Amino acid sequence: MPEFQEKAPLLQKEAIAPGIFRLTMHAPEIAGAAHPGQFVMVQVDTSMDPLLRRPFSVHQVTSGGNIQILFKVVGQGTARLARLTPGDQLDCIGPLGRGFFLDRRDRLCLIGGGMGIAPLYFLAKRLLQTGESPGDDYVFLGGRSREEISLFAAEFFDLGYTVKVSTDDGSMGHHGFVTDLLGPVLPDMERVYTCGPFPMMRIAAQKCGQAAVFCQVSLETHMACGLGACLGCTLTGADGRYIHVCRQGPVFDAEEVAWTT
Amino acid sequence: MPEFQEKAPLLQKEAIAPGIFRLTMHAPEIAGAAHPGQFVMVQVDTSMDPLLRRPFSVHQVTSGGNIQILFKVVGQGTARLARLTPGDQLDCIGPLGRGFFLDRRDRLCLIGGGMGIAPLYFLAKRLLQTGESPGDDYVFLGGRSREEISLFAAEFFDLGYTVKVSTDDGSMGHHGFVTDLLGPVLPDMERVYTCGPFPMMRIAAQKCGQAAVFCQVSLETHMACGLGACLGCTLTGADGRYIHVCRQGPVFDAEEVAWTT
Amino acid sequence: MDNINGMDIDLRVRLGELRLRNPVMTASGTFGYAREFSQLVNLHRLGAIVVKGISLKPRPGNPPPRVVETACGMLNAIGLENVGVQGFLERKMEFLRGVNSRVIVNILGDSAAEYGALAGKLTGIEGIDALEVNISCPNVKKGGVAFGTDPAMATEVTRTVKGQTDLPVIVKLSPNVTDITVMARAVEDAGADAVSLINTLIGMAIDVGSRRPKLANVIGGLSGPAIKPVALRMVWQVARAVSIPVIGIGGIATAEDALEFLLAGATAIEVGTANFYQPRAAESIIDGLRAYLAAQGEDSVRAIIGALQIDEA
Amino acid sequence: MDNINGMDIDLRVRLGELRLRNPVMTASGTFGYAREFSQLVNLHRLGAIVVKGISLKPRPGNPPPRVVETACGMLNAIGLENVGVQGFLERKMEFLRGVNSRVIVNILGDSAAEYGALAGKLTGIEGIDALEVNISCPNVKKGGVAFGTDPAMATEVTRTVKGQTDLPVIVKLSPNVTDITVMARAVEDAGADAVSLINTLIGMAIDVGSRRPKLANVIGGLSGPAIKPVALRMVWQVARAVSIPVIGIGGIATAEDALEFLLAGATAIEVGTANFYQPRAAESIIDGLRAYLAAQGEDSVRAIIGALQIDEA
Ligand SMILES: Cc1cc2nc3c(=O)[nH]c(=O)nc-3n(C[C@H](O)[C@H](O)[C@H](O)COP(=O)(O)OP(=O)(O)OC[C@H]3O[C@@H](n4cnc5c(N)ncnc54)[C@H](O)[C@@H]3O)c2cc1C
Ligand SMILES: Cc1cc2nc3c(=O)[nH]c(=O)nc-3n(C[C@H](O)[C@H](O)[C@H](O)COP(=O)(O)OP(=O)(O)OC[C@H]3O[C@@H](n4cnc5c(N)ncnc54)[C@H](O)[C@@H]3O)c2cc1C
Ligand SMILES: Cc1cc2nc3c(=O)[nH]c(=O)nc-3n(C[C@H](O)[C@H](O)[C@H](O)COP(=O)(O)O)c2cc1C
Ligand SMILES: Cc1cc2nc3c(=O)[nH]c(=O)nc-3n(C[C@H](O)[C@H](O)[C@H](O)COP(=O)(O)O)c2cc1C
Ligand code: FES
Ligand code: FES
Repeated sequence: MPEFQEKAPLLQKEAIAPGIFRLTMHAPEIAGAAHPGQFVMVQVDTSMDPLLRRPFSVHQVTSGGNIQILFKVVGQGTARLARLTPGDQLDCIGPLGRGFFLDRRDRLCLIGGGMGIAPLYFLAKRLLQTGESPGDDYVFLGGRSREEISLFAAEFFDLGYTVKVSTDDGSMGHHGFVTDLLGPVLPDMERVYTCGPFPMMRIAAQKCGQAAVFCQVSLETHMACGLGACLGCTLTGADGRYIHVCRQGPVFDAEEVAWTT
Repeated sequence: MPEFQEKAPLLQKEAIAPGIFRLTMHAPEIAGAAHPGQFVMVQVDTSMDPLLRRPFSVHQVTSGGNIQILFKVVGQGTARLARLTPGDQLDCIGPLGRGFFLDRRDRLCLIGGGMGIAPLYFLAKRLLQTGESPGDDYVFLGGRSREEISLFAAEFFDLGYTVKVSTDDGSMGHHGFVTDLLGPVLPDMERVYTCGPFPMMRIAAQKCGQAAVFCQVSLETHMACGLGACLGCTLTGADGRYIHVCRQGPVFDAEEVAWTT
Repeated sequence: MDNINGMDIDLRVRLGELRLRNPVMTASGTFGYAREFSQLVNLHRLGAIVVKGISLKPRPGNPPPRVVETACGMLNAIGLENVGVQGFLERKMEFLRGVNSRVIVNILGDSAAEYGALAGKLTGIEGIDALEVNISCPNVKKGGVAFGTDPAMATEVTRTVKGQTDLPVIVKLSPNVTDITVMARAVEDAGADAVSLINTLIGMAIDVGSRRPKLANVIGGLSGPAIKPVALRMVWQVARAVSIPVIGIGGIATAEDALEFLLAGATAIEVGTANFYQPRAAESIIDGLRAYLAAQGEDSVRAIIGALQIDEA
Repeated sequence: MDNINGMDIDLRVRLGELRLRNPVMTASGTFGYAREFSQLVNLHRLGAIVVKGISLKPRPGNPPPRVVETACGMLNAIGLENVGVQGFLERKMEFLRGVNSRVIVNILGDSAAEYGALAGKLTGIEGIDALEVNISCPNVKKGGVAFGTDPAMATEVTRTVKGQTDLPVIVKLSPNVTDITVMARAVEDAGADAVSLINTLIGMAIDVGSRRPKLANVIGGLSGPAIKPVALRMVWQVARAVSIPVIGIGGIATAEDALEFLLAGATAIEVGTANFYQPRAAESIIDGLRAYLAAQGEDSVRAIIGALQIDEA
């Protein structure tokens, strides 16, 4: 699969909610090759501290060869990204990894928790290209508060999906876990895609397992290279062997993962 | 002597010539205590690379508690400073070191080479406060080209000094060394202040020595702390003993320095 | 004792007989004789101040350049410039006596006898609370091999110093060894009251334009955040190998850094290079320790010393 | 030979019998089996590719987390995960044979016999140009002390490997020793054709929130720009102590970094951690070396190897 390194000019920076940003970069080669669920390794600065690139899911590919990433400020790398201004350049490598399995159209449910929403929007858009209406497909979004989640709910809604929301503080939608929303609809689903905190994905995976619904998850782990070279990004697979998130994933079938860890 | 650490908001950034910038910061405590020839230690970034603060002469103290620094981009620290925008904060420690000796008014000559101009402007302004006209006092400025030097020539001229310029490329004033300008006027001088490249100051010091004119120089050396603690900033003194530039200087009487090194 | 959110937080620690009000000290050679920082730092808050290494005679130090910045660190080859023990007692102690903090004198010599003589001269002086013995210096008698890389030589220095003083003796270990626990055990057996580590790693930098070393001395000591992982590993190893208190040093700039060392088993820490770029580092570490303990529901810093949890494999 | 500004610049170097078109190699464990970088890097330009360390049997490696970022560096505890020598020959060599660069296989074992067996299996294979012997591994027979910290054990491994192969043998030295020149001389005497250094420094990091080590393995290897000053010092020391070629490794990311090592006496260099954050680092170093040599009026990279100038004191 093609991979590129591009010095991508930052076109737009959107402050979505406190500490949450969306960046639009011009990266035509990466944009042309990206598949939902793949990620980019972004160099946050020319300084050697922080040293390593940061992985971010491709949040969206827009016309004219642009890509978007959506992120939350959690440490020094994301803090630096948040300080960039349009015109700055971002050195990006991608698209990397194995994305979501998209061979055919089923009754779908996309479950995103926190920044796990990021790859799902790209997925949701690509699914539209199958030509079928997404009206019977669900998007469940979990976040801290209305402030954090409402824009995304509207955006998925605008694509035509049936959108439900949960928040930690009850300020919008269901007050509780986003996976609580899954129970009622699960019997009708053929496929679930999920990305978010590990415990959330574990619950989704378990529910899908019990209901025998095909489920794909997008995992996170610390990555030094994103290229399959450092062997640093391992997690434990269902068979007890190590899986390498950057090359074998980040998207895995739920049954490939050891959910105990 | 009082020293302060201030998080100084950047008020203004002027691009003087390619690679040369002037920053104005609001640092009322430092501004209130600074003396010409003293310097500030500036933290260029919150990153640990580059790690150390960078020393810059106080270029000017302006009303309202502001200080200015004038610098040329030569490495990663200055490159980062040049990327700041108004509103950013600069963590500054100062005023540090021993400045120019200013007890009384003589017939003066200020000689600045390159960024050595920086402390001389503050000196030139303070000298005006003695109340005497600077019309008989000289300011000699050396730079690479007209582009680099003309603004400063105008600014010293506006203060009332007799200004002469030399450039490396001959695009303005004398084509050659700024110290060449000293010969004709030296017999009339009582005091020479100089800051610039070491070889330039050496020539000035030698000429003054021969003419028995009191000469003060502002030295540069690598500094880790600027506070007299690391003992890293030594140069060799005239008596062969080490001098500590950050505390005993940066301004020295020319005869205190070993000009051979 | 301080009160945060209605909770008493006790930051006191003991290094043998030496009692500190908090575990945050400033490292030798990075804090001058404290006066250099008096305008910027509240010296009275510090757990202890370790002064620049003192020798019997004043030393001029190495020719310049003496310092060079490296990636997240710096190299220094100061060459142990100092005012000598007499100059120190005459010109520096008076100020230090006025500081309401512990004063630890770092000593260095070219022979065990020199170390002993220094210890003698610094004992019984009002205001000196402990000695820190820098054994990273070359032993001139043994052809310049550092005392800190040979257990027998380190033992001899420690014994000699202990014989000349009743002050608590901290031996400061060099990281430039294959197994630092061997050195730590040697000085423990020789009577050291505590060990501090690490001193600098030996490094080098070259100016490719001139093809010359960036330091006149060619090699120098690497310090700063770059070395923190190595320092932390060594502190962890030593804390498990000896029963005397361990003082952690190396790249500590924030409360989080300090906590890593305390969790690894250090009873106290020294802030070094960080003083240069953030003079208030030690003070903000003290504040940060307190905030951490409060958040973790601990009422004493002693509860977290060595509290690192390691899963059994 | 290339022509820049009308000048021929010769970048070729020799490591004993091994001839490289330029001195820029990629370090073991940081470049996979090269294929991982084939989309981003022009592999045919590299002086040599050193593949991930290979053992007799495949190894699963350590549990996660395995990597953690540090100030200007990173810690890794991969635990020598690899496909094993058979897997390597069956699944990785075909691609490597298609690359127009030298291929050096890094080997590791738990006993001298394992190293020897590996050397035997890798000899006479088309496309393998040399072996790099990683002696930083623990010797299971000697209670886990690393081969790389004991001159006698390093000698034994080197002799055994030399006895099993006619390929050039590079022995890769560990920096976690008191005097690396002792190790370098030992392996030189044992027949090594070259030495490469440094492997990682041992370090550690702690998560203060959970009070646990950040690496599941507790300790790991520190690499990246943070360690460059230590690596450069050791390369300089070793280059003066042995007469076989020295390969410099440690924090090299730019042409300037590479030049420091060449000036200090390295005949070639390996780019490690930099491959992770700047996959084209090796290529840009090749370009930068050429530009430097042209600017300095040198027509061969060999003119600057060991050309460091030191003023007499
Ligand atoms: C495949 C993949 C896709 C991702 N996509 C997104 C996304 O679309 N939006 C988003 O906000 N975040 C995403 N993340 C997480 C994101 O990479 C981290 O939040 C980010 O690296 C934190 O960097 P920092 O410097 O701000 O934090 P620090 O904590 O300072 O980082 C220190 C180190 O830890 C690593 N790290 C810290 N948190 C994580 C994490 N959760 N996962 C992996 N490594 C981590 C960093 O990469 C860095 O090496 C993704 C992670 C992976 C593996
Ligand atoms: C007392 C004093 C006053 C100064 N005033 C000014 C001024 O007003 N304007 C100005 O442009 N420059 C001034 N300088 C020089 C200025 O400090 C350096 O240009 C600057 O530190 C370079 O930093 P860098 O990161 O861009 O360069 P780098 O080369 O990347 O810096 C690497 C290291 O070398 C040190 N260094 C590099 N060049 C010098 C130098 N010439 N002198 C001292 N240390 C250096 C840096 O501080 C840093 O520690 C002054 C220096 C001193 C000592
Ligand atoms: C400029 C400088 C001077 C030093 N001088 C001494 C000294 O005189 N005696 C000593 O034992 N250690 C000395 N050290 C070592 C420090 O005390 C400390 O052990 C080392 O720098 C590691 O800590 P850090 O990374 O926090 O700086 C010096 C360090 C520096 C940077
Ligand atoms: C993730 C990782 C894996 C490594 N694996 C090996 C290995 O298998 N064999 C080996 O000899 N060295 C290995 N090394 C060490 C490197 O080859 C190199 O010696 C070290 O990282 C220092 O160079 P650097 O600072 O340029 O990375 C590894 C280093 C890293 C970071
Ligand atoms: S991140 Fe390096 S192998 Fe996956
Ligand atoms: S710069 Fe530290 S003593 Fe002068």
